[in-house]
Amino acid sequence: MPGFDKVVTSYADAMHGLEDNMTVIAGGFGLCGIPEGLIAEIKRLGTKGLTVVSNNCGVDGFGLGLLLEDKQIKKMVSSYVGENMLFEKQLLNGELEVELTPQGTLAEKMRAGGAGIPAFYTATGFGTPVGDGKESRNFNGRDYILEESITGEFAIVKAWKADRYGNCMYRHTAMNFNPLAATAGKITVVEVEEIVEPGELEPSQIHTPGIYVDRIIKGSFEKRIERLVTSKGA
Amino acid sequence: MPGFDKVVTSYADAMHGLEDNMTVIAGGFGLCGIPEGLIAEIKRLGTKGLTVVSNNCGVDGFGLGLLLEDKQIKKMVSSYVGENMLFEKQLLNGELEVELTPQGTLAEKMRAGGAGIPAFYTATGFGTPVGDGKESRNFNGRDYILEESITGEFAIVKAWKADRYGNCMYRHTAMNFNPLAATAGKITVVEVEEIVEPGELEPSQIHTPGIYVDRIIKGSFEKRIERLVTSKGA
Amino acid sequence: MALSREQIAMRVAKEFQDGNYVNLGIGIPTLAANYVPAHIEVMLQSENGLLGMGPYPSDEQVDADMINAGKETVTAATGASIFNSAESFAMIRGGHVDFTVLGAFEVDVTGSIASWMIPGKLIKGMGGAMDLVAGAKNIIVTMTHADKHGKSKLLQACTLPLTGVNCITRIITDLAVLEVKDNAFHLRERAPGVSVEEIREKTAGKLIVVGNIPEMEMD
Amino acid sequence: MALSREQIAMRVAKEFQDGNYVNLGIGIPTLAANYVPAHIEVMLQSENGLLGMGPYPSDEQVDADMINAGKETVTAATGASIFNSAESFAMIRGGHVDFTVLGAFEVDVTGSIASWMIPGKLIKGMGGAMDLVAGAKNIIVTMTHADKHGKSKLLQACTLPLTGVNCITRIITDLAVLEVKDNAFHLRERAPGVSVEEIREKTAGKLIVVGNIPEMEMD
Repeated sequence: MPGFDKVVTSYADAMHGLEDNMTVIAGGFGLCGIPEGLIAEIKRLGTKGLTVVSNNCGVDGFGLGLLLEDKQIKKMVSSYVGENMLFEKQLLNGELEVELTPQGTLAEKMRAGGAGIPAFYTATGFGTPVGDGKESRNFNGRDYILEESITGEFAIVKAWKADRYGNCMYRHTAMNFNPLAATAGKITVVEVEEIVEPGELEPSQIHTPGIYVDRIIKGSFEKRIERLVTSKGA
Repeated sequence: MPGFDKVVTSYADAMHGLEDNMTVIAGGFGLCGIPEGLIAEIKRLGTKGLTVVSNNCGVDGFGLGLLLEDKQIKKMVSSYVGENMLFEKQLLNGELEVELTPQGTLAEKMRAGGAGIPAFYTATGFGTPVGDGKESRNFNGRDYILEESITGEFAIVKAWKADRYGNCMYRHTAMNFNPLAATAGKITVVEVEEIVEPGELEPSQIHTPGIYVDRIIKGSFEKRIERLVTSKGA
Repeated sequence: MALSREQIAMRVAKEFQDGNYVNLGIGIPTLAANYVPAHIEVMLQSENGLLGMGPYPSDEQVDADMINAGKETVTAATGASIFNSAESFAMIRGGHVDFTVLGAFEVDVTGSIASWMIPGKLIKGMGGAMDLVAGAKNIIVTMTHADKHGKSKLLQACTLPLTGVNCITRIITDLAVLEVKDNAFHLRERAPGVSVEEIREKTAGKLIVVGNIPEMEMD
Repeated sequence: MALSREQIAMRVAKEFQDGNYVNLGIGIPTLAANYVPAHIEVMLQSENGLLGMGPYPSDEQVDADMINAGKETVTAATGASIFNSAESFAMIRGGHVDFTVLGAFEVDVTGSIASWMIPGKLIKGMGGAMDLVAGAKNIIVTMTHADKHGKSKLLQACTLPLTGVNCITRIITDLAVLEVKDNAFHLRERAPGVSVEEIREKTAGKLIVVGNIPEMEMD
C-alpha cells in the first residue's frame, strides 16, 4: 500500500513544512486528547509567529503552554485561556493576541472549514461583544450572527488508534475537537497511541476517515490530568 | 428507567401525533436504510398533504412510493426522484410538487436544522437553477449561495441497534441520511432491528445519541434491493 | 434566611422533570446533580462531548481520557454516549438540551445575562456559556441575589458585557425564585423566612409581586 | 477511430495518481475503476457514505445494507470507512476528494457544465452532481464529443440548465483530451487515428491547438 500508507517515523517528518506565521489547528480540550509529541516538535523547531486555533492553550509547562515559553505563538483563537500564567503575562504585555470564540462556534468553524462551508449563521454571541462588527440577520423571528469558517496550513490531532490509511478512532472524551481539527488542516498530522493495519477497524466505527489525514506518527503520551477528582475526594 | 425509556410497542404509538400537512423528514438512500414499518403506518393512517424530505421517494409499491398511492404527499424535497412511475405521473398532473435539492445540500440542511444553524453558505448550485432567487455572496474570491436549514414535525429513521435510551447505531451504508434526519425532527421516531439494554453499546461508538430520539420501535424489515449486482453478473 | 449554596442547588434540582437532559455549569449548578429527586432521572450533558455523565471515579477508575467540561476526571453513566465538540454543540445550539443551569454576574429584566467578563479584570473566555444560553430550551441562572457589597445582580439593564440577550427566563437566588418576562422580574417564591420587602430592596430591576408569594418548599 | 466507452474509461484511469481518492459517476466513469494501472492504488468514494468501495459482491456477500451511490450492491474494500451523508459531502464539498469523474450533456469554454436537466424532458434530479462539481479538486468530464445527431457537446456557452459554473478543467471524449482554461478548449491529445481537423469540426466552442498534438497512449 504505497499510496495510502501515511505512517511517518520521525517527528521531523511529521511536522515537515511548518513555517513561521502559519496557522495551526490543534485538537484537545484542556490537557485531554492533545498531540503531546507534535507540540513538543513545534517547540523544538522554534517556529515563530504562529496562529494557533485550539479550545485552550494548555497550562504552564505542558500542552500548548510550551509554545508560549519561546514566544512562538502570535495569536490564539480559543474559547477559554484561563489556566496559564505565562499566557496572561504575554497577553497583558501585548506579546500575544487572543481571539475569544464561543466553544460551540469554534467547533463549528473548524467543521465548516473542513466541509467547504465558508460561513454559517448562529444565535450564539448575538448582542454580545462576540457579535460586534459581524453581520447579523433575522431568521423566523430570531437574530443570528454570521460566523466564518476556519482552516489552517496544519492541523495537529491526537487519536487513539489509526490504521496506516489514516482512519482514526478516539478514546472516550479525548475525542473532543480532534475529529474537527482533522478536517480543517491543509496538512493534517495525527499522533496516535497505536497503529493498526487497514481492515482492523470496523468501517462504520471510524471517527475520522483517512481521506482527511496526511501523516500518522506513533507517540507516547504522558496524559497529564488537569483536575484529578475522585469519588473519595468529591 | 421510566424517564428515558423510549421504547413503544405499537406503530400507532410510534406515529402518534402525525397530522395532515405536517413535514416528515425520512432517512434512507434509495431503498437502503428506510423505516419500512413507519412508512407503512403513515400509509395506514392516511395522513394527507404531507411534505416529505428524503433523498429519494422510493419505488413504485415500496418505500415512500407507497405514500403516493393514496396521494398523501403534497411536496417532496429530494435530490433524485427518477425511480418511480407514479411519482412522474403525479408530478406531471400537478398533484405533487417537488423541490429538487443537491444531495449534499440536503444532508447539510438536515444537519443544520438539528444543530440550530438557520442557514449556511455553499458553492453547490451557484449559477444553476438551484441558486435562482437565493442570495449569493463572495468569500475569498469564490461565489456561494445561502441555503436555509430544514426541520420537520416528525423525523422517521431506520437504525440497526438502539438501546432503550435511544442511542442508535447504523449498519454499513444503511446509515446514509438517517443520523441527520434523527436530529431534525421535533418528534424523532426510530425503527430498529434490535433493541438492547443501556450500557450494551460502547459510548463512543454510538452514531445517534439518545437525546435526539423520542420513540423507538422494533421493526421487521424486508430490505428490498434496488439494483442487485454481483461479481458474477458484473 | 438566605439559602446556602447547597440549598440553592437543592431548589434548582426541583425544576427538573423525569427524562430531562441537563447541562450544569461550574459551581452551584454542578451541585444540583446531588439533589435530583429519587423518583426521577435526569441525564447530564457535559459540553466537551459526553451525554450521561456519571459520578467522579474511584482511584482505580481514574482515566485521563475521561473528563468533564470542568476538566475534572469523571465516569460515564450507563447508557452514555460520547461524541465530538461540534456534535456536542449541535445538541446544545439545536435546542435538544432541556435545561442549562449556570451562574451569572448580572441578569436584567429583558432576560439578558452577563457572566463571562469584567472589564479591567483579566478575560479568560466564555467557554461554552454563550452557546448554552443561545441554545437550551430552559435556562436557569443561579447566583446570590446581591454581590458582596450588597449591590443587586438583578438589574433593569446589565452593565457588563453580555453573554446572551433575551434568553433567561428563570432565576434562582439565595433569596428567591423569579421568572423573567414582559420586561420585569416576577417573584414566584421566597426563601424560607425571607420577606418580600428584603427581596424588593435587593432587586434593582423592575420587580412584580402579585398576591401571596409562597416560601420555597425545601424538604 | 473514435474511442469506445471502455477506451474512454481506460484513458480516464491514466489520470489517477497513486494515493488518489476518486469519486466516479454512473456510466463511463464507473468503468474507469477497471483500468486503474497495476502499480498505483486509488480509493473510491461513493457519496452515499462509503470511502473505499470494493468490487461487486459474490452471491453470498450480497447485503442490502451495503450499496453504492448508484444503488447497486457492493462490498467495502480493506481499510474502508462508512459515514453519514453530511460527512460524505463535507468530504466532497471541502475539497478532500482528488478526482471526480462524471458525464455531461454539454461543457463550455468557461468550464461550466450541464448534466442533469433537459427542459421538456422529465426532471429526475441532480443527485450529488452539483456538490461534486462544486467540491472536487479535479473534475474530469467524460462524454462523446458530439451527440447522436453530430451536434457538438463542447460549446462556447452551455444552452441547458447548468450543474456548475467555471469548474471543469479537463474533458476526455471519444475523440480527444482537452483542457479548459482562458475561455477556450485546449487540445492536448487525439484519439488514435483521429485528426485535428475532425476534432475542430466537432468542437463548437473556441478550440486552441498549439504545435503537434500527440495521439493518446492506449496500452
